[in-house]
This record gives sequence, C-alpha cells and structure tokens, in this order.
Amino acid sequence: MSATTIEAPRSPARQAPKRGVNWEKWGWIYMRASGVVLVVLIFGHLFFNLVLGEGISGINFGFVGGKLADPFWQWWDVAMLWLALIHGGNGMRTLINDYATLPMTRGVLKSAVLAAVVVLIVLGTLVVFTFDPCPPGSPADLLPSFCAAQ
Amino acid sequence: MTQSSSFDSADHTIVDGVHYHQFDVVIVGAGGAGMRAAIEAGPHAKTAVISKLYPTRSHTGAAQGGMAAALANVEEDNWEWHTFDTIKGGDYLVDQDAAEILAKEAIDAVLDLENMGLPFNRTPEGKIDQRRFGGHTRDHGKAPVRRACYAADRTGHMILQTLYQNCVKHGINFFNEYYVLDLVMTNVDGVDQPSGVVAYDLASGELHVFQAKAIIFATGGFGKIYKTTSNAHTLTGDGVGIIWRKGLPLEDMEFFQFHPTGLAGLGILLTEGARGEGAILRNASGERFMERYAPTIKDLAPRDIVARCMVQEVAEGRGAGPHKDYVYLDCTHLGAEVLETKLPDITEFARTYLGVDPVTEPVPVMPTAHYAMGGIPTNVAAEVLRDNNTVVPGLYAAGECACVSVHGSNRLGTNSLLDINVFGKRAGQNAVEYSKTAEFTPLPADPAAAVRGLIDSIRTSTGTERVSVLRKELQDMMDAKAQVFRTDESLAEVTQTIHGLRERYKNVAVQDKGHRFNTDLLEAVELGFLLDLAEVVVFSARNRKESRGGHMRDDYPNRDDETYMKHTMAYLSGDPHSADAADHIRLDWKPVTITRYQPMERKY
Amino acid sequence: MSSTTIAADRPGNADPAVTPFTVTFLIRRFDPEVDEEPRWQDFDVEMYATDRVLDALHKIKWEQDGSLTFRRSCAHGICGSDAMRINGRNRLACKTLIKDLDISKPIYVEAIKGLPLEKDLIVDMEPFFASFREVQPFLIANKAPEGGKERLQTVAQRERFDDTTKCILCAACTSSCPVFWTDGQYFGPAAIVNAHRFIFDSRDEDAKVRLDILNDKEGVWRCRTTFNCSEACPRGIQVTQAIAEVKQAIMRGKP
Amino acid sequence: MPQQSAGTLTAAKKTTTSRRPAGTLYRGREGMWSWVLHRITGVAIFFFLLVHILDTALIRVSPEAYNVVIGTYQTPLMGLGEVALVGAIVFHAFNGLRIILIDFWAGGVKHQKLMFYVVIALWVITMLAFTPRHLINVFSH
Ligand SMILES: Cc1cc2nc3c(=O)[nH]c(=O)nc-3n(C[C@H](O)[C@H](O)[C@H](O)COP(=O)(O)OP(=O)(O)OC[C@H]3O[C@@H](n4cnc5c(N)ncnc54)[C@H](O)[C@@H]3O)c2cc1C
Ligand code: HEM
Ligand code: SF4
Ligand code: F3S
Ligand code: FES
Repeated sequence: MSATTIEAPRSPARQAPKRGVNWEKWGWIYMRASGVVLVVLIFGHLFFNLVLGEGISGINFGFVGGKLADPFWQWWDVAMLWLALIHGGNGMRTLINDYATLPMTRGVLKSAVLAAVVVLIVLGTLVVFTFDPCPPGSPADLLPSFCAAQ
Repeated sequence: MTQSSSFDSADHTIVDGVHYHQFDVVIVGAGGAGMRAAIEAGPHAKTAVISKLYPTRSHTGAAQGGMAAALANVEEDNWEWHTFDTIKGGDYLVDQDAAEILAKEAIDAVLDLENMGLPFNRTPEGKIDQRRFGGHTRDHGKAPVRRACYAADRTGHMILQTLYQNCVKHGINFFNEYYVLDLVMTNVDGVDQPSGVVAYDLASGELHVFQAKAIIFATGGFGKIYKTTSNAHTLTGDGVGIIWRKGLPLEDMEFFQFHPTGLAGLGILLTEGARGEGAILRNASGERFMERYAPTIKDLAPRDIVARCMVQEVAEGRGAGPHKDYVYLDCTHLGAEVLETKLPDITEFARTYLGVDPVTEPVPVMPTAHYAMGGIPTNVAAEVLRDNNTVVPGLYAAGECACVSVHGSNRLGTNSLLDINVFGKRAGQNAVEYSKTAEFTPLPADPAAAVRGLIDSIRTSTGTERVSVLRKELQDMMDAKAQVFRTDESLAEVTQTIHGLRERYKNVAVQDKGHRFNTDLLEAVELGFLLDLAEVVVFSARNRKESRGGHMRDDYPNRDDETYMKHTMAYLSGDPHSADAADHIRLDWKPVTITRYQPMERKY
Repeated sequence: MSSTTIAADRPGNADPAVTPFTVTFLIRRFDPEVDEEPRWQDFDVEMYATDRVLDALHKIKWEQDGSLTFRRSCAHGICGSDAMRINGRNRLACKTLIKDLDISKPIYVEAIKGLPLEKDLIVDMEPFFASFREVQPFLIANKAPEGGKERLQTVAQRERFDDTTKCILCAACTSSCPVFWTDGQYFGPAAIVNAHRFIFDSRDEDAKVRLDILNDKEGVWRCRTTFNCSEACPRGIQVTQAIAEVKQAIMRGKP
Repeated sequence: MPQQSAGTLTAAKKTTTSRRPAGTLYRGREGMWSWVLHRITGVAIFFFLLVHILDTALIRVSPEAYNVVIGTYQTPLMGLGEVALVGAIVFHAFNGLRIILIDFWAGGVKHQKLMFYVVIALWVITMLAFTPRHLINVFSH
C-alpha cells in the first residue's frame, strides 16, 4: 500500500528571515511590558501633580524642584521618561510604516522621530540628575522651602 | 493575469493577438479530479491547469458527507463488499471491472489524502473515522456499514483545500479564470487528433491556445440544466458540451441523480451523512415512511429510491407545509452535540436559509438535481473513447464530467469523491506516461477561429433575447418534465421547448460589450452548452423505455434487462438546429462489463 | 434558478415574507474600459425577506443591467467567491439575507477594500493568494507513516486546529483589516489562519519555518487586534484568536 | 485578425487596473473603533510628551523661566486642554491594558467587547473623579 510520496516544497518566495534579534517581536513585547509599568508611573505622576494638594495651580519651580530633589521621584521620572519616549517613539514608527508608503518619506519621518526621542531622553535625563533645586541667586520665594535651611 | 506561480511571458508567443502556449499535459478544470491529476502530472511533465474558477472555488468544496473506502477502521469491511454495493447501487448498469478498481484503489486514495494532510475526523485510537452512508452495506446487503471517511460535513471542502495546498507545494501552473471553450482537433491521416485547447481569459478577454501532448478534461457536472439543484451556478457542463460538439460520444446521459435532501425550494444540499448519523425522513403526519419502502435499511436506501419515495409521498397528498409539497428531515433526536460537531455546516444552512433550527425542528426537504452519472465515456485508464472501443489518443477525462462507468444508473453517496481521486490520479499518471513518448500534434491554422467566431457573434449580436429568460425557461421545464419521474409525453414536451429555445438562442444578445471580465458574455456561452446537454439528456431518456436507477419512467415502471442492460452512447450527427432531435442525435448502445455479479432484483 | 425562487415556493415563511417589497441597492460600479473613477449607481429590485443579496445582484444582472459584474459560484457560502462590502461591512453576498438588513435605507454594495479594483465588484485576488502561498500552506511531514497507513492523530490533536481548517479563502477577513488597507504588505489574517492550520497540526514537522515566516516584518506583529477579521469571517473562524495563538507560539519558539 | 475580435485587446489595460477602492467608511465594531481611538490618543500623547519634556527641562535654566511657562498651563483654556489630555491618557492606558489582556490572557479574545465597555466605564468613572477636582483647582485661582 504505497501512498504518493511528496517531494520537497519549492523554496518560499519570500525568504524566511534570518535568525537573530527580531525587532518586530521585541518591539511588540516592549510595548506591552512598558505599557503595564507606564500605567503605574503615569497615573502616580498625574495623581501627585494634578489631584493632590492644589493640583495644577500648585505647580511651580518650588513644587517640581522639591520633588526632584528626592531620589525616589528622580528615578520615577527618569523611568517614565525612558519608557514613555521609547514606547511612544516605537508607536510612531508603526504609524509611519502604516501610512507613509514612499520609502523617502518613511525614512525622513522615522529619522525625525528617532532624533526627537534620543535628544529628549538625553536632555531629560541630564536635567533630572544635574539640576540644582536651590540655584544660588534666585529669589527665595520661588524655591522649595528646604532651600532656606541651607 | 491570474495564474499562480511560475508562468512568465517568455513561455508563450502572441500571434495575431492570440497567445500560444505549449505544455506536455494540460488539465482543464481545477476541482478535485483536475487537481488530483495535476499532483501526479506536475512533478513529471510540464503541466498547466486551466480553470474557469479559482481552484478553491470549485464545487468539489461543496461536498459534505464523506468519501467511501473499505478501511475497516471501525468495523469489518472489505473492498469486495464495496464493489458489490456500488454495482447494486447503480442498478447493475455499472461496468464491474471499473467498480472493482474503484473499490480496491479507494483505500490508497484515502491514505494518499491523509498523507497529504487532509484532516479527517478520528476514532478514539487516532485512526480515520468512518460513518454510515446510503447503500453501503456489510456482506452484500445485510446491514449498513461504516465506510465513509469524513471530516465533519466538510469532506469535499477539505479534499479541495488539501489538493490545492499540495498543488501549491508542487508549484503547479494555474491559469485561473480562463474558460476553455474549445478542443482543437487536427486531422492527421484522416483521423481527428486532439492537439490543444482554446481558452478565453476572463480578465482581459484575450484568447489563449494551449498546445498539449495530453489533455485531461475534469470540468465537473452540469446540474444547471435544472432549476432546483445542489450544483453551483458555474456548473454548466462546458467540458462535456465541448466534447459533444466535437462529435465525440456521451454515455448514459439520461441518468441524473436527484438527491433526496435538498432544502425545500432552494436545492441547497443537506448531506446524506445526516441520515448516516441517524436522521429520519417523515411525512406530514410524522410517519417514518421509508420503513414502508425499504424495510431493511430504511432511510439509508440509495438516493434514487429515497428520492422517488419522497416524491411519491407528496404526490399522494402526504406532503407537509402550506402547499403539502415537501417532507421533513428530522434530526431533533440527534441532539445539539452531534449536530454541532459532526454536521455543523448543514445545521447552519438550515438556520441561515430557511430559518429552521434542526436541533429543535424538522427541516423541510425535497429532492434536488445533484449529480450526472453520465458524461464523457472513458475506459479504466481514463482515456476518452471515440466509440465503444477506440480511444482518442492523448485525451483523458476524469471526475463528474466523465463516465467510466462506476456509477451506472445511480451513484452511491461518497463514491464520487472517491471517483475523482481514483480516476483523477489515473488520468494524471497516464497522461504523463503518454506525454513522455508522444510528439506534439501540430495545430491547424488559426486554431482559435471557432471560438473567436462564437464570442464575436454573441458580443456583436443585436438580437432581442435575454440569456436569463431562455435559461429560466429551460430550467423550469427540466424541473417540471424531466425530473425524478418522466414519461414519453413529458420528455417530448421538453424536446419541443429546447428546440424553440435553441432557435431563440440564435437571437440572444448581451448588454456588456466590453472585453474585461465580461461575465455577461460567458453566461451566454454557457447557456449554449446547457441547451446542448439538456437535449441529450432528454433525448437519451426518451429512448430508454424502462425504469432503472436515477431514470424513472412512469410509463415504463420496470427494469428491463432484456432490452436495456446496456449503456446509451449519444453522438452529435447533424445540425443541432434541426427541428427533430433524431435528425442530429444518433443513439447507439455499448455493452455493460459484467464480471462477478449477475443482475438481480434490487431490494433493500 | 434556485436563487430567484419566489418565496411562495418556500416553506417556513412567515406571512410578511410572501409579499415582495422594493429594495434600493446602491452599487459602486467601475468599468475599467470607460471609467476613470468608480461611481455609484442605484437599482430598485423587488425582493422577498428570505432572498439574499446575491439574488438581488442576479436580478439586476439578469433583468436590468447585464454589465453588472461580480463573482459567484456555489450560492451557499462554501466557495468563497462573493465577498463584498455590504452596508460597509465585508460579507458573502450569498449569505446575507435581506431580512437582516435595514431596507428603509438603500443597501450599499461595493468591492472589498485593499485589493486592486478590476471591475464593479471584482478585485484582483492575486496579491491575496500570493500571501497565502508564502506561508507554506501544506503539510510538511518527512517521516513515512507507519505500515504505509494513515498517520495517527488523536481526537484532541485534531480538535486543536479544527477552527482554521474551515477557511474558504474568501478574503473577507484580509480585506477588512485596517492594517492591510494601509500598504497591502501585511500578510493578512487569511494567510495567518492558513499557517495556523498547519502550525498546530500534530502531523506537521515544519511549524518552525512558518513561525519564522510570520515573525517577519509584515507578519503577525502587524496585527493590531482590531477584530474586523473575526467579525467578517463568514465561516465563523475565530481569526483573531488564531493570530494570538501564532503570536504565543512564536514567543514560545514552538507550537 | 480583425480588429474587433475577442483576441485583440484595447491598449489601456495597465493604466486603468490597479486602483484602490475608497467608497464608504468601513463599519467596524468595538475592536476597530477602540483601535482608532488608541491610535489617535497615542499620537496625541506623544506630541504632548515632546513639549512637556522641553518645558520641564526649563527647571534647569532658571526658576523664573520655568514658572513663566508653567503659568501658561494654569490658564482656564489650558485647564480644559488638560482635561482632554488626561482623558486621552486614561483611555489609552485602560485600553492598552485591554489589548495586553487580549494578547496574554486566555479569555481575552472572547471577552474583548465586554472589556471595551469596561474600559469606557472605567474611563467615565476616572474622568468624573478627576474633572471636577481639576477644574476647581484651575478656576479657583
Ligand atoms: C452539494 C454537493 C454535495 C456532495 N457531496 C458528496 C459527498 O458527500 N460525497 C461524494 O462522494 N460526492 C459528493 N458530491 C459529488 C462530488 O462532490 C462531485 O461530483 C465532485 O466533487 C466533482 O468533482 P470534479 O473535480 O469532477 O468537478 P468540480 O469540482 O465541479 O470542478 C470542476 C472544475 O472544472 C472547471 N471548469 C468547468 N468548466 C470549465 C471550462 N469551460 N474551462 C475551464 N475550467 C472549467 C471549474 O472551474 C472547476 O475547477 C456532492 C456534490 C454536491 C453538489
Ligand atoms: C499609560 C500607559 C500606557 C499603556 C498601558 C500603553 C499601552 C500601549 C499598547 C499595549 C500599545 C500597543 C498597541 C498595539 O500594538 O496594538 C500602545 C501603542 C502606542 N502607545 Fe501606548 N501605552 C501607554 C502610554 C503611552 C504614552 C505615554 C504614549 C506617548 C508617548 C503612548 C503612545 C503610544 C503610541 C503612539 C502607540 C502606537 C499606536 C498604534 O500603533 O496604533 N502610549 N500603547
Ligand atoms: S479566515 Fe474566514 S474570512 Fe478569512 S479567508 Fe478564511 S473564510 Fe474568509
Ligand atoms: S482585522 Fe487586522 S488588525 Fe488583526 S485582528 Fe484582524 S488582523
Ligand atoms: S457564491 Fe460561493 S460563497 Fe457565495
């Protein structure tokens, strides 16, 4: 009882991608992982800044400076900065891939997003870690309350 | 262009606007039979499959119930019993050597499909599961046997997909939405030899000539000669019609099968597998009437018998519904579980199209035109016959369009999916063998001339007749007068109608005069084939003054082995427009091959 | 034709179904030999509640305008020829009953989206089938089955991929996918469904290759779970579920 | 071969074939509209974030500079804008969680519609809690 033997398939028209890091897959996973963490970070951020105390009206250099003097909030904001920018940047890349069909436009737009993300991550990180909550010579009423004690 | 894979323009030449291709093997039709042949031919010869539909649109996909093979996976069975059932089911008009091949090779045919990936339902041990089907019995009619291998009620769908998948695997060349409209014959030493086919590319309206060493016709059935049918709109019998117009014979055309359980009024099929799983036919009063007609196997009697009994019940006033014009298929006792898992599609059909839920209500059914037992005569090697004995070298046919004859006067359920696989495979193999030694037969000058003439005359016609009107008249007439029961009188009436329609057909016009995707034009061409075939069916039926299998003559209710134990062979022999069909159709007989089983009375 | 059978022949009809009513169809026409742009054309058709949209198209073609062009074959939802956009959603014309539509307004019928329009309701299916072919939609099993018989498979193993074997390649899903509309490069749900059918078949030995193919730039990761595919599938295949399972399999590295 | 025959084809073939149909708006269901909203909110948040990082960076320049810019955030008009922004973030966040559940929770696909309505409900609740509180802060100063 011999069944028909079937020969090897023709080679696929689109070559199977080579092994190695698969950016599409990891991008997809990253969107989800960062999303979960971002919910906590962003909701915490919004709650602390907009809901507690006087909300938006209470925000000024003194408030922010006071927060960022605390390593806890420093790391909170830096984490949010990195995760959100990369998340958003990757999301924008998806959109560009979807809607920009010309290779030129695609390239330009994606470079722009990449540049914005890199610049802002560097800038933001530097700001958070290098800034001085009590810059000398500034009017004391603008500064966090603890500056006076210095 | 819509062909699938490796066809490129370098492969063909264009002369005077007609494209010329050369292939060793050309297969017309991408249904089950055509693709099974392609899987054999493709790897060994330069092969093209030409199909008027995308392969997966072919009507093999509509088949539901199963494919017979005596695997004996669930109970004792063997191919001899299967052979006997096939012969008895066909009311002894079966060529027994062919039936033996069918039953024997069934086992490999199923295993081939499984090995190609077909997802059959499984037994608890993991083997292919089998179910009961009409007319399939153990030990020569003792009791129903589980012989039909199945995949839910989608067996045909799975076969079609699996075969297409394997064609993709082998990189078969498909020419999709190409309508083959002519077989090219070249006169060599006084004998007409096939040298190619002419196809009309639907997308562009251009003509293509495919020169070939071997040509396989696998174009399926022609149920659209009837109004109520389980067949697709596209089953217009083009292939059979082409062969007919070449003056080659058609065999046993009077035998058309009416499937008992079509959705009433619509004709959409509910598989016999439903009765295989235990569903019961009931008349208006709820009586299980099949007990009266076939006490042993009741609802699982062969289709011709069940269909006849149903029509009789209705005729005698026991039909259900406001017009008392249908009976019920009762599945309610099967339970939702069986219906949803083993018969999901037909359950959905009843719900969608009749708004009837088979789980809780009986479903209205009536017989529906289903299967052409007759067709292009072939021998067991799938070679087309020119007369009772001579083959046409290089020309093959397989599937529903062919008549081997394994189905005789009535096909058993599940034997057709088997037929397309067994004889599709044989056709493919033999075509390759033939093409290895044969030379191309030269094409005549301008081989596309006839098709061009046909197309142009329809396109430019300024006539007043509409295709749809003529077609409807034909179909209504065939349903009324040439269906389950026929008489000389009713058949004579149809012949008259067809002659009238044929005259009007000369005056048919289409509204779409364009070249691209002109389906209007093709419907007109298809109607031409329908008229031809309906006429042969009716003319052959008039000539057989007996009742046998799918052919039931009210005026001759008995089987007459003395006179009619032989196949009808019909030939086109004159101008089809002549008023008297006898002037252009010549009928002849061909003996039935009997090996082991002498004709007996058919009782169930 | 069975399709134009008047409702009176039909059983099981409630009375309202027996009286015909006029339905207006707005059909998006395009004749490549004449038109620069597709245009809408309306037709009034007498219909019964139990008729299908395909019946309406036939009535128009056969009684009013023979040049109306569409594909169809089986007329009962198993061949996959007649996927089209009916009132803004992908449907098979032969499975859409008039009674399920709001006939107080015209019924909009147009070709499926995202594939090149050829004529009226016909699109070029070739890109669709090309994606299908690329996922290697066929059983790859190198070991011969034991004793030259069937490969064994348990009922549960068979059940694992049952849903995706139902696909009729009608393209209703792929052409309903907003991601596919954007640039037509995405493999599309139908191709993934057909890959799924083999990835999860216990008899198949090359799931890895298909997973690799779908791990591609235009593969499963482009799916944004918009569920249009699942809503459109006339066979009731849980398309998004199948895509999710393929994503999981890629992450696991095996089916 | 005669010109009008079936075998000859008018030339304009390629120029008229490949065109993408536009036509009516696709009537997707919950899944599609949630995605449309997710996409729009994602982009909106991204652009806001770009600006927000730049303005926050001003704390490195001088307290005065920062306070001037943050002052503009405290106007009534911007206050309403902030409600919209928070609305976008909240929707994007909840729907993001819905997407993650669809992807990783076995019952996610089956319950995606229900989850969409849960997202809407949670969004309404969150906004009902946030908006009055925020607007009071904006308008009471
Ligand atoms: C509803 C239904 C249920 C059935 N159930 C069963 C069952 O359970 N078991 C069973 O054994 N049998 C069953 N049958 C019968 C069986 O399915 C068919 O007889 C069989 O599938 C026919 O296969 P085929 O390959 O010959 O033709 P088809 O599958 O009909 O294919 C015909 C092919 O020919 C092509 N073609 C036709 N004309 C032309 C042309 N002019 N040019 C180019 N190409 C052309 C078409 O495109 C198509 O590809 C059923 C039939 C129906 C209708
Ligand atoms: C608050 C928590 C957040 C969660 C839970 C979240 C979740 C997600 C998820 C799961 C996706 C992937 C959607 C998909 O693949 O279909 C996504 C996409 C996206 N996100 Fe977020 N996100 C959050 C915050 C943000 C922020 C802060 C930004 C802006 C910087 C942002 C911008 C985007 C963009 C632009 C996309 C792409 C949209 C698309 O492709 O349709 N998200 N988000
Ligand atoms: S998955 Fe459904 S919608 Fe998509 S092609 Fe298959 S049958 Fe059609
Ligand atoms: S419609 Fe498209 S986005 Fe995903 S869920 Fe379906 S493939
Ligand atoms: S015509 Fe076959 S699916 Fe509609």
